[in-house]
Amino acid sequence: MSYFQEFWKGIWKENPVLILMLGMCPTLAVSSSAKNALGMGLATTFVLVGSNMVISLVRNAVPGKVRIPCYIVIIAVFVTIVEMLMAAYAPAELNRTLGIFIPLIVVNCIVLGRAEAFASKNGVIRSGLDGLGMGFGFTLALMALGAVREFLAEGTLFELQVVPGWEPFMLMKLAPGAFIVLGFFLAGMNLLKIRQARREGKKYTPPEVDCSRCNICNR
Amino acid sequence: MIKQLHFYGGIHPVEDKVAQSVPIVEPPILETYMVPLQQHIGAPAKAVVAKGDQVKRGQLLGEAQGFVSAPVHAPTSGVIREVTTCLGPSGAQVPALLLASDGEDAPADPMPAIDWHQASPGDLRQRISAAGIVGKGGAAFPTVVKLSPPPNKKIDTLILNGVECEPCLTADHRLMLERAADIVTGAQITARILGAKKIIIGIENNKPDAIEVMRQAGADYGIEVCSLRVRYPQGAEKQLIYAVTGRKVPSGGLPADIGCLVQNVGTAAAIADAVCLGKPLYERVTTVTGTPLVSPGNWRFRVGTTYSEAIKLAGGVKEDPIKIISGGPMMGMAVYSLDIPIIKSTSGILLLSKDELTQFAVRPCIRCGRCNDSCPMGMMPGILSVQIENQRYELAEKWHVMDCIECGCCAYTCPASRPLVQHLRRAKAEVQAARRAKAGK
Amino acid sequence: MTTVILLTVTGLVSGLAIGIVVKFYGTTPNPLEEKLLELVPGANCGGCGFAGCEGYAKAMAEGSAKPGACPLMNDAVVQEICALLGVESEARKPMVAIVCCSGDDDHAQRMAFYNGVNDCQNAMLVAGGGKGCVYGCLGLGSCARACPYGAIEIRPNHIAVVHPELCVGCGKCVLACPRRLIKLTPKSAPVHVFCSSPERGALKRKFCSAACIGCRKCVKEAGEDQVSMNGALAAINYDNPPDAGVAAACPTGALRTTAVMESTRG
Amino acid sequence: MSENTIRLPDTSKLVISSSPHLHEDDSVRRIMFMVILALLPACIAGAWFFGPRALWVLLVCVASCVACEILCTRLMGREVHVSDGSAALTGLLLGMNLPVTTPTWICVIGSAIAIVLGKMIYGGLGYNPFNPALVGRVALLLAFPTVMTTWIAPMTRRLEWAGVNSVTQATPLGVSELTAGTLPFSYWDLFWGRTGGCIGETCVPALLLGGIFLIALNIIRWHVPVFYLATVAIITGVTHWLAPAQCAPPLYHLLSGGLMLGAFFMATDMVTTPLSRKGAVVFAVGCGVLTSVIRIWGSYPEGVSFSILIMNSLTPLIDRWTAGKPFGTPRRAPREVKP
Repeated sequence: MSYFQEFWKGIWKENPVLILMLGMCPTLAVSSSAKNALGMGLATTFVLVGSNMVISLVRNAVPGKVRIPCYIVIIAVFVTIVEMLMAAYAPAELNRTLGIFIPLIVVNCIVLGRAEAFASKNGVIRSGLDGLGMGFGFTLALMALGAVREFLAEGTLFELQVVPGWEPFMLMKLAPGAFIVLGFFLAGMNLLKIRQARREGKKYTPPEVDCSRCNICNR
Repeated sequence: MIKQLHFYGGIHPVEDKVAQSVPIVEPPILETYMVPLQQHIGAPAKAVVAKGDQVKRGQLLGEAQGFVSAPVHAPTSGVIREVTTCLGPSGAQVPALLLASDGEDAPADPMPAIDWHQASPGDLRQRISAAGIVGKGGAAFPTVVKLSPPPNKKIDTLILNGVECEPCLTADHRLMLERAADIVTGAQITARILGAKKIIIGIENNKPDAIEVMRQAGADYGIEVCSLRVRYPQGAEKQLIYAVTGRKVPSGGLPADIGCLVQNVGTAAAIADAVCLGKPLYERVTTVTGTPLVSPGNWRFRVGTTYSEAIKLAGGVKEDPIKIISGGPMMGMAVYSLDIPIIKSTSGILLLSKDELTQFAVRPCIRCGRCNDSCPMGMMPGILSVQIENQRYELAEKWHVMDCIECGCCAYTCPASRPLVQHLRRAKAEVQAARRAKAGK
Repeated sequence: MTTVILLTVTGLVSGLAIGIVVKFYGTTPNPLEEKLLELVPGANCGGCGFAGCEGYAKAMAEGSAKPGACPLMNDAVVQEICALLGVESEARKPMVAIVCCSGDDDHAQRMAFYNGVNDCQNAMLVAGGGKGCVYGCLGLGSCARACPYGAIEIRPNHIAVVHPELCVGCGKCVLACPRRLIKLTPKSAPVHVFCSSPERGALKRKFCSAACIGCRKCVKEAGEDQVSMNGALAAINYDNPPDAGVAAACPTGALRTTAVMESTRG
Repeated sequence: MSENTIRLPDTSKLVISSSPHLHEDDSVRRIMFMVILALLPACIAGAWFFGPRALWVLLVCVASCVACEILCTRLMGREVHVSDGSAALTGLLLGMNLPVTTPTWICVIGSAIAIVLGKMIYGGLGYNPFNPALVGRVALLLAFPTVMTTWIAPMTRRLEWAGVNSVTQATPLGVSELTAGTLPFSYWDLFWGRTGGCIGETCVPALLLGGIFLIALNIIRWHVPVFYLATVAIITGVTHWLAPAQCAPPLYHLLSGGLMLGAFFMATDMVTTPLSRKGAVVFAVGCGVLTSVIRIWGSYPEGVSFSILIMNSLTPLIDRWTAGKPFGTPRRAPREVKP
């Protein structure tokens, strides 16, 4: 796999949010506006690249049994750095809205997941590119979610009024809006996958999740 | 009169008992009879005659195979033309004998009559077994098995089932009117075999004439008649016992567990015939009814009469029926051929015309809860059917699917016309198979 | 400076704690089982008779299952597993399911309209489903729903047809068919008898124009050791199957090479 | 009758199906249309009090619900069963839960949410865990709080034509929160519906008429409205007796807000409420408790929709708890021994 593919897979084929379904907590929480999403995405990207590269460096020195504590310490270091950097340079308002979600990157599934699944098995450059791709994939997905939600809620994009006289659609700003928009995004991804599979002449069956075939509630 | 209790649920369909004032008629001897060797639940009988054999009326044609089985006797005299198979009401091919009648209807030597007041219960049981008597209510369970409860279960009450809660059917009603004395004798014989102290006859109060006749017939022998409210399924075993005695058959148990035994009035009459006259069971009273028929009525058919002959006796049809049902409209089986013979358990032949057709639909349950309210067993057919649609049979077992008596109340009331009974029957079969597999391991 | 000391001390204490736990409670996973788990297909079809691929891998690691039991694995993977386990590999015969009935709506008579749950096993509860031949395919798709690979198609004229290129021979459909019409046969066999009714030929003819009528023409064509008669039903000897040419001898089309029957024949 | 005139049935067109072969003359469609029929008096009352625009709101909601259902079933590749009337009923109920001033496009959004997110994504009729109309209403309430809580006084819309501007007015419950102790509306006004509120919720006699009609037809259980209203009456009664300044008298609570509409038409929705009678009682009492709690101590003046939605989510549990023991199970069953 070429270096470019290593980078690119995180953006589309293995997008952490839309395909791997990782890091749902910040995805749902901070995608209320495109700006928040961008801030969160960049912070995560920084942590991902840094931790992936360092973990890849030390991967042969760390014994398998204590790898998770080691990874966590490394990730925590980068999160602390990014937290301090943001406190120093980021707009105060952005910092306030992101709040607890920056320290929480420590336990973000994407970061630990890439460390475990990729950085611990691959070289430094590949790990770095993987982290960069995953980070950008995360950022883009978050921004797309954030942009849609912000637009539907306020009629704005990055706080610029796009449609004047928009009646505020508060639902999209609230938690249900995050779930609903994410749900439609995932449905769209499934649709794309089905189309693609059909074009290639393969049979694609989406996972069978349909309330009419399930009665878990009556267990 | 006994104070009767009301069971929970149930329905009240249109009664439609058009043939209740038509007396039982003896049909003429036919040219051929197709006598199936399996007319009961359990192992089929084994033929003891071969092709070309000359037989007489009441002669043994097939002997019982094992304990849960019953022998089969010749309905008339004639020649066995063929040993073959025929279509049964369940849609399966069953072994059968084609009997060509010689028109003489010569009787075989009858079994000696027994003085039942003196005879031992063992002798009486043996006679009932030899006469091939099976439950005439519909399930056709060999009567002798029912009359041999385990020794640790004492039966103190015999209940005769004259309820006939199925709409349209009138065979038991006519039988009670015309053969009350024999029914009483049969009941007493049964009570003697079991050592039961008390005999109660349960009859729905839409048959006041039958209640009156039975009360008079039974008065001298201390037999009580219980007039029951008209509510389907009043004639179901567990509901009937509850209504007349207030006892509840435990879930998964048998009436013998609470000291009761329920017997159809027709079976009682057959027992009286077998014991007092030595006559084996080869005929039964069957109602042939339905709106497409010219003249519905009740006939004492010989076993082996095909449905087409029965419909001919009822004057044929005015219009083509859309459904032919063996049994009553609530629990009977739909059949698709007129070559099916009447057997010992055929309580009725019912023809439905197009506008009476129930069209089942595979539409979702809207959870209205009507099945819940109408289920006489207190189950939740709606939830069960959804579970069964998803093949969650182990879950259905937990939700008591095995308690279902297949009375059909749930499907009758379902506004979404879901085939609930079919779902439940499927689940019962699956659960039974799973249990057998478990027991086999 | 405080930061460095604090982190060092924390690291030392945590490391010690982990070390103690490893020392006293550590378990070693079975590496063989993990390797096998990577090799098994992961479809969890149950064709091997174990609870999913994981159960199969575990059983193989314990030595209680043979590497050839999985219908999905290709020979290369089986060889690999055999090498891993250090056992001789056995020659496998790939199997494929066939539906032994030709009685679609064009050929077989339906006696009544069935109204109820769309499932063969449910239809069997209602007067046997209403098909004239009580041994014939009901075409309501119990087998198709049971197939984990989507290899069974219910044709528009109500008959189940197995697509051999998709079928892996797991045998789930065999159990699902209430009329026991589906058989597992060697993939190499070119012709099959697409009829299962043991009735006399004349009786079969009454309901189905594509039934095996027991005319013995195929037996004459191929010889007793390749096709034999089982009552009124021809039976292929799958240990020594006849070649495709014998199908031309069948007057009704019950003996043929392809699962799908051309409707022109009726 | 001679032999050759006897006609035997033609067996080629026979139908076979499982027993029973009789069926009650009832269908889902009939049930749905009966409920719609029962709602009509309240709709007419709404149109009378709030002007003809009320009819427009109702019409838009019904039409867009039906359109959404058709679209969804098409997309899902299923048979379209819109003629069973369930989508129309959802639309009607949603419309009755909106203020008469709701803009048309908000009605459409609400209907889309109700049908798509409230019903079809769960698998369609029969599988939705929440009452779709209430899902739509609550979503709109959260999304457009100002629009959804702007009420006009009844009868003023009709005066608009005569050149008088419509007057905004708080709902009885909103008022009682603000100036507790003195009742701003007479009971008589509340009963007839001469107060601000949603289109279909103010006129109590019309709702009662429809509810009793449904109970008489055995389409809804009487247990639900009776226990629901009784619970609210008891809790508000006790609270009013203890702290009259905090809580309006029980009758005021019963007659105001969406309680009547909720008790007769929302809490009795078949799909989302428990199956058994016992379960229905538990459900109704739960709704009553939640409604009273939200009304008295919650930050929202009205709690009917929220309480019914919360109880909807408990329906499977209630079903399980109240599942009847089959006939013949001893009252106190011995502890089940697990094999």
